[in-house]
Amino acid sequence: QTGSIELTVHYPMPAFFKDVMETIAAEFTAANPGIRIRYPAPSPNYEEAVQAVLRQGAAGGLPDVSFQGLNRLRVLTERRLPVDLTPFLAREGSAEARGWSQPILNLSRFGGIQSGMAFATSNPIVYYNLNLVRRAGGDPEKLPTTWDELLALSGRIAALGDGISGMHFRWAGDDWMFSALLYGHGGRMLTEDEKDVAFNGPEGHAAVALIDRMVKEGRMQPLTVDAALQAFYAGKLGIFSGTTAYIGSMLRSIGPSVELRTTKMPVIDPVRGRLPTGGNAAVMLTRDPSRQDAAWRFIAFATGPRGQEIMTRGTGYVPNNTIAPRDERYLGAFYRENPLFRPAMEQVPIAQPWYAFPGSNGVRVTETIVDNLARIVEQRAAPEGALADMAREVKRLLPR
Amino acid sequence: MAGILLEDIRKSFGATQVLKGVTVVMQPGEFLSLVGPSGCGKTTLLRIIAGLESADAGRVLVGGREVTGLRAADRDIAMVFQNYALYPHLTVAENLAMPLIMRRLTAPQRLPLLGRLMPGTRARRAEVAARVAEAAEALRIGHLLDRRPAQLSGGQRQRVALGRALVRQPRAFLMDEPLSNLDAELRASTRREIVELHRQAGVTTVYVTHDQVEAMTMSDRVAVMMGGKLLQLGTPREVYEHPCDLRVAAFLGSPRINTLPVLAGEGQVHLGPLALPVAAKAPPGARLTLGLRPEALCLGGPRGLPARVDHLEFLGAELLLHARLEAGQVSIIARLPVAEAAGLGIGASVTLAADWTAALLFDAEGRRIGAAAQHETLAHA
Amino acid sequence: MAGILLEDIRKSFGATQVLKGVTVVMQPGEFLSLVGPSGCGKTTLLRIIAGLESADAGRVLVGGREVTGLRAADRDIAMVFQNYALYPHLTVAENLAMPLIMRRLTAPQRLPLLGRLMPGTRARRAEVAARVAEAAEALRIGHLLDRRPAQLSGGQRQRVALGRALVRQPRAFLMDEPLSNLDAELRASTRREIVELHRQAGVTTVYVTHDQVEAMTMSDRVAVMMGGKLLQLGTPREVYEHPCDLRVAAFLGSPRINTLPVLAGEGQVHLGPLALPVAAKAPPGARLTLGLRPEALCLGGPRGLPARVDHLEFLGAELLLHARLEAGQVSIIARLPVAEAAGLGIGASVTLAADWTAALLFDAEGRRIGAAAQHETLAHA
Amino acid sequence: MPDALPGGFAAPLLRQPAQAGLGEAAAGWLLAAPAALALFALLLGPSLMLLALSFTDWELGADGLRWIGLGNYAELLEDDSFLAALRNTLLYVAVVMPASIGLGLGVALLVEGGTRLRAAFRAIYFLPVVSLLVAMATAWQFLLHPTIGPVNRLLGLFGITPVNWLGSSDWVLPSLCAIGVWENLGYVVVLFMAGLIAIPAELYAAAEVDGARSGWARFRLVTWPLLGPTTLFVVTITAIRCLRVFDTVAALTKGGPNKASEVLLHVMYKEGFTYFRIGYSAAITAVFLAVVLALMLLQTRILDRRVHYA
Amino acid sequence: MRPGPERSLLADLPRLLLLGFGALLVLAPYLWMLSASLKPGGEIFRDSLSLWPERFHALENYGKALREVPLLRFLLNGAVVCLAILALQLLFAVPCAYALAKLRWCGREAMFALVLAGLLIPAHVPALPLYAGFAAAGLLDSYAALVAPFAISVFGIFMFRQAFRSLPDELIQAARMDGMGELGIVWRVVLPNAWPTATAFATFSIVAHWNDLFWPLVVVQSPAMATPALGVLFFRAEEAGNDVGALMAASVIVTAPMVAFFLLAQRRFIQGVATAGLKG
Ligand SMILES: Nc1ncnc2c1ncn2[C@@H]1O[C@H](COP(=O)(O)OP(=O)(O)OP(=O)(O)O)[C@@H](O)[C@H]1O
Ligand SMILES: Nc1ncnc2c1ncn2[C@@H]1O[C@H](COP(=O)(O)OP(=O)(O)OP(=O)(O)O)[C@@H](O)[C@H]1O
Ligand SMILES: [Mg+2]
Ligand SMILES: [Mg+2]
Repeated sequence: QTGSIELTVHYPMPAFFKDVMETIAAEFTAANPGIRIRYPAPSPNYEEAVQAVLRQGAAGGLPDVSFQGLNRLRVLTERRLPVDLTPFLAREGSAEARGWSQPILNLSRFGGIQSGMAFATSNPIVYYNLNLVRRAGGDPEKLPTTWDELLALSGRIAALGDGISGMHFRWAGDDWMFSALLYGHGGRMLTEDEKDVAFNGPEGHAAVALIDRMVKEGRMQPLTVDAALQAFYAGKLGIFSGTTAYIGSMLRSIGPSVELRTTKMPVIDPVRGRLPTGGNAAVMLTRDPSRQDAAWRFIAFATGPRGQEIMTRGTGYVPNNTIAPRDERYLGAFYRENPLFRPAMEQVPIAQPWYAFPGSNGVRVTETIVDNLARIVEQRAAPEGALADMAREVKRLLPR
Repeated sequence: MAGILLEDIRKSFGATQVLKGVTVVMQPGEFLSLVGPSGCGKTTLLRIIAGLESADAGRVLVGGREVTGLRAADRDIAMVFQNYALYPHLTVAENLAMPLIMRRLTAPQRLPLLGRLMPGTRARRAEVAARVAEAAEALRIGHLLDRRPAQLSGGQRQRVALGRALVRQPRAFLMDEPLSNLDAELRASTRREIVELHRQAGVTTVYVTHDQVEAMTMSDRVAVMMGGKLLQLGTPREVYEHPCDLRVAAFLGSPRINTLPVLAGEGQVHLGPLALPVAAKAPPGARLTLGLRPEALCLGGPRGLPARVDHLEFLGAELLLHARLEAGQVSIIARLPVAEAAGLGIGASVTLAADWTAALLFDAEGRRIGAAAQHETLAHA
Repeated sequence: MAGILLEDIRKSFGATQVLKGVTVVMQPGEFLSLVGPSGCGKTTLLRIIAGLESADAGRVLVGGREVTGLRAADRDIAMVFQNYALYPHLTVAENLAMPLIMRRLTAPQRLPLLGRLMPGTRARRAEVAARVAEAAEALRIGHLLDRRPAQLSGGQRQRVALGRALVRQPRAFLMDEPLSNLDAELRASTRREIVELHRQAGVTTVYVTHDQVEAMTMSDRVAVMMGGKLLQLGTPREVYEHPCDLRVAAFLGSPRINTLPVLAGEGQVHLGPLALPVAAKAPPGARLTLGLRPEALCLGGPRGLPARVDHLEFLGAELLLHARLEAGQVSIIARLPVAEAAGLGIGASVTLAADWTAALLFDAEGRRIGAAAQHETLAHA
Repeated sequence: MPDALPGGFAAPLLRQPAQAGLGEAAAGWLLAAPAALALFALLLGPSLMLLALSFTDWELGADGLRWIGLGNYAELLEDDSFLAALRNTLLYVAVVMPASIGLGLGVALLVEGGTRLRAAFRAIYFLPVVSLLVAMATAWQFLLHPTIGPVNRLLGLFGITPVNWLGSSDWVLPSLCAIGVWENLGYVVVLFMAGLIAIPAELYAAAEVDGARSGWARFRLVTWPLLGPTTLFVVTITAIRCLRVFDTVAALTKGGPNKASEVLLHVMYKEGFTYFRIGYSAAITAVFLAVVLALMLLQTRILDRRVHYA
Repeated sequence: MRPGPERSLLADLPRLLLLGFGALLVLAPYLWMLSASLKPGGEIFRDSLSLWPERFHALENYGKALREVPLLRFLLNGAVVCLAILALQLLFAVPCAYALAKLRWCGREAMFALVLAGLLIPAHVPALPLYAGFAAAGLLDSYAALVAPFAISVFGIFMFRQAFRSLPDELIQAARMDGMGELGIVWRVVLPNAWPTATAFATFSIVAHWNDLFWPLVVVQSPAMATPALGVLFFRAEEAGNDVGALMAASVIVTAPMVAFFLLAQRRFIQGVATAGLKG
């Protein structure tokens, strides 16, 4: 009875996803005649994307499906916009068999509902410029696996002079990379009941201490992210630590003096250590049952093995389907041939959702954390002091 | 053809009282010249008639209808501005056409492109263009039609300003020194043009000028204003020959009227030791002023007033002889044919004969009082 | 006191050739009037002398020194602008003081507040203020010193513009129709003021005017320009009585000179059937123009030219009689004393006697040719 | 387009014989009415609605809202972001406004002061006005880059140690100010050029004849006073543009590091559109508007008196 | 300043040098933008100051900019939207500015205060209620939604008011004598004599809306309605790094029409000296 339906699907960041989305739509329509996909104007970034949906939620005109940043899902869920996908998953039989493992599903579970289906995800990795590593006496084949090694290497690279910096850890912008350190130590942001901060425990102290050491031992400068990336492209930065999603633009933008290599984030706590996941998920917004069915089919296709293959090949994000990377029909060969993409893939098992703070002050909490990290990076405050301030201020922002 | 009635018009700018109650009745078709010293309120009065300035008190009637509260655009009066006020962004032709376009074309017809398609527009526009060409020819600015005001000389601008008023047939013309920047020849011809136009169309006209000749030759009546008041209103001849006030007498006539301080006597007046044959209607001994126009003097025989020549001014057609009367050491000017003064030099002694019938007497306040020459003329009549 | 030499000055605006080679030699201290029809390039010439406009070709010398490339500020010449060019944001007093402040105070002394503290500023400023008050008094604008130009009447603005030039003692004065907006009385007194000033200070002056009387009475010499060329340069009397060109003769004199088309004969010229007693230095039968000024005509006896009165214009002191000669149906104007014309009406038949010694003859190109009256005058000499 | 409404359009209403003063008043009202209506419908009305929200705790997408009186305003007083933004904004205005007006006037005078290359310079100095934010942000990031940026390298030639222009909390505000001057310069130059051209050339002639020999003297005597209306306008506009600084902050620094470059509108934007706390954001707007409106009225009152209109 | 003979090159040199130096500073970001649009990604961020690409990559960059998004369509949208906005703004602002500048009416002061208040309100403030209004009217994603909110320009009213105040009263009075109604005076006399201001305003208005991102982001839903600036934004991705070469190429394409427009408009600046028809 899907006579002829036109689904409206909204997505962000067209620079990356336009081709992908169009290929997916073409293949999907070929497989499901009668369902056509219409893409309204894409939002340039996640922020605009969630604003658009919230506005449309208030004023009308919501799309049927929207791809939303993982850290925005909670806000949407609290506004009760996403349709719970649990019943649709149940219809598919075993989710595991379709490649949607529980950790993957968990990335987009909020408030007890399946708010969306993770589509393109990323996790933090480390990028090296092997030329600088070599000049600083490092061994490209034995890149650091611990922060101690990494900081020492960074310090040596920075000592090369000539405007060369050692490392950049993408601490600014949001709390994602901070949470990488926190999770890496096995910590968590808030207590279980979300009533109090939990990042000021020993794990948190270790995390901020590490950042402090990056500055002191790794001689990290307080650069903006763009500045750090530009320096890396120019061959003036030895180590850059940030999301795997940069791979595409790295490959495009690095000059001949950069020999790129990626590694996993150094393991901190081998047992409890986790990493945060960035990226986006497909969210169903339509309340119309007949359209919901078609919408689910589209989401299932996009997050299924073929959809994920298209996505990964087109962007460099990590697939969110366990079948795709393993199966030779999909991405098996891709990962063999593209080692740069591998570290992110290998980290998927320890990836967990990027924590979204409850209540209306969520983004402000993030900002508070970044501001206090800035104090550490600029060496205007001792890590312990900054962490204490951070905890106090964040606590005030939590819903009471 | 509409008469204009001004009733007790008053106007102040801040603390300066510019018009202190001016009342004028103009007949339909009349040509009235408004003269007066600079700053006496002429322009202000015109602007009030035009509706550009609102009077503080008083009424303005045009053609019997009260227009005091009416907007300028609705009074259907044309005005030539003293400072031209041309549209800087329009060519001369467009400047001239504007008043016609605004009045002869309907609003839709005036639309830039669409208007051309409206029925009748073409004919009307042609009419306007013809009228403009005609006016431009008459004012000799036909060759300037495509220029903009910034590219014109002062006199050329003034003619455009004049043309803008003349192209149409309003209920009244107001002209504020429309010829002041023209050379003598052009001025004479333009004067004729205006007079001719007035004769044909008979439009009531108020004409501000400081040119004596214009006021005298063009107007049916002359109004003399001073210090915000109307001093005299009459035919050119009346105001020139029978001024009611010393100020009027002094203002009209160039060179200025000679004034002699005299004392009233019995059937004559006394200028120092001299007795002059003019009877004053005033108690003997009263201090009076005797006015005598320069053209009423000529070089005379033994019975003239003895004087010494100060200097001579050549005017082309005639001479001005500046002299100092021996009686009372008063300066006096005589206007003489050039030939008559041949051989006179500075410092020469002459006698000046006067036409005492033309003498005017004024009292201490400057008011005119009766005078009758005793027909005992000293020289030629 | 510096002579001015203009050498073959040429200037075009786009395609319009405005000055076509003007050469003038002025003596130090001379007062030169520049007259000519509107748009003939008078203002442009002044601006070139002042250094406000650069000539396309030619040289300007002031006081023997070449100033062609010099900036206006360095030429030390004062100018009265035809359109006033007052500083709209300054009061009358400040407008008047500006040229003095610019020249007498040093740059630091001119500073708004600090300047007051500089040594000598106070004295200099007092000097300036005194000079301004003096000039304002002479021009009768003393009571307007605190107003701004926008609050002045046309004539008042013109006097301020004049005052701005007169306050200082430059090497030369350039005045562009400085009295055109003044009434007769004020004009006469200002004229006297300027002449007096010139006599005392003897500053070389170029004076543009279209007022015949001004040109005649004030100037040492008169320059007549037409169509971008200098037609004649001479004393007032020379250019009036001995014009070298018909256009000069026609331009000077108001009313305009009468022109009669005549044919050269033997010792006389022929106007239609009439033989006039003027000998022309021209081959018999040549077509000539005879010019006769209106004042050279009077009502005459039986040997006068028979004519019919068209109309009469009253000028106050005299009358203009417009008539049509029976010979050749030519219009002619005579200037008569008012009394002489008493009793004449429109359409009346008169005879006009002429002073043939004053007659001027021009060839077909308008050039003056010799004439000698046969002393067989028809009426009074 | 302008001619689409010819003079006769409102004639039936305007032509009515009325008291002269009243006629002018009616015309004034009629001419201003469409603009006034549009102003209310499109700007003031919606803004007032939003301001009304400043007394609520409304969040975008939330189901309901609560009236909380002055709660939001009370919160402002202890909000570090807001206070830092207020301070930074005022600093920014105090630096950028005079600098861009002074420089802009200088540039306009120089450009109009001669004919050589005038058209080229007009175009060049106008360019910042057409700057596309995204592109310029990237360009500035690079130009001001602490290690590979041309600015630091040029300074390095003079032995100046590299400065972390956008990354250090000491330098970020000065850097933004410099970019602000760059942005506003084009506006100021274009406005002053339009003003300069409207000054009658005759007045310069008169000044020249009066002996204003130096360019400075002519500037003091003619240019500056006659530029009065333009200057008043430029001051007002530039002040407002500076007060409303937002784009560069959002694109380059996001207010960081540690609020060192936080400005009012950025806080307002973040609160409203990133945090969706519309009520709180509206309160910031209200304070912003109140302060600035008072300031502006004061300024125009004072300056308007001094300025001479022809 | 202006009168007098043209200066010699030598006398003009200080002026040219000063302006040239300033021009370099002003141009720097543009030079970089232009240069980046010609370079392959690997050359853009380099440790060298060379502006000229070693490998010429313009075709790829510009090709990508034109291929990835329908940039030409966006340019057309931009033109339509900007011109419509300008026309409406003039229609509303010019008569109002005239009334504020030259007519005496009670309420004038109040109106002016409102205008000043309007000047201070950033576009973000009324955006939400307006959005709700357009959504309710079903007008989202249309030219109307892109244009209507900017129909009134307080900036324009303010700017024109200042300009009109400097026009001589006589000019307006002459027009009244010629029989013009007040609206006629506005369009036929006052506006043409404020040409420099009008061009300046047109320039600002067009440039501002050409480059505006905020409102199009809010109301545009289908790519067919996107404006040029929005198109450029599609090449920027904060999360994943930018394709700088293509981004700059798109920026150049979008900026170029504005520069061309200004070059045309600036000739207007030179015309129209308001007082040329008057004396005194
Ligand atoms: N800027 C200009 N562009 C083009 N033509 C001009 C310009 N200025 C003056 N002209 C023309 O040059 C001629 C001479 O002008 P000028 O102002 O010198 O005349 P003038 O003798 O002073 O006339 P008037 O007695 O009317 O003031 C006129 O025909 C005028 O139209
Ligand atoms: N806007 C104004 N504010 C103050 N005073 C003014 C204003 N306009 C005119 N005046 C004064 O009013 C008086 C009359 O001015 P008006 O222009 O009517 O004189 P006028 O008779 O036309 O003189 P002129 O022959 O010199 O043109 C003058 O003294 C003038 O200074
Ligand atoms: Mg007047
Ligand atoms: Mg002239």
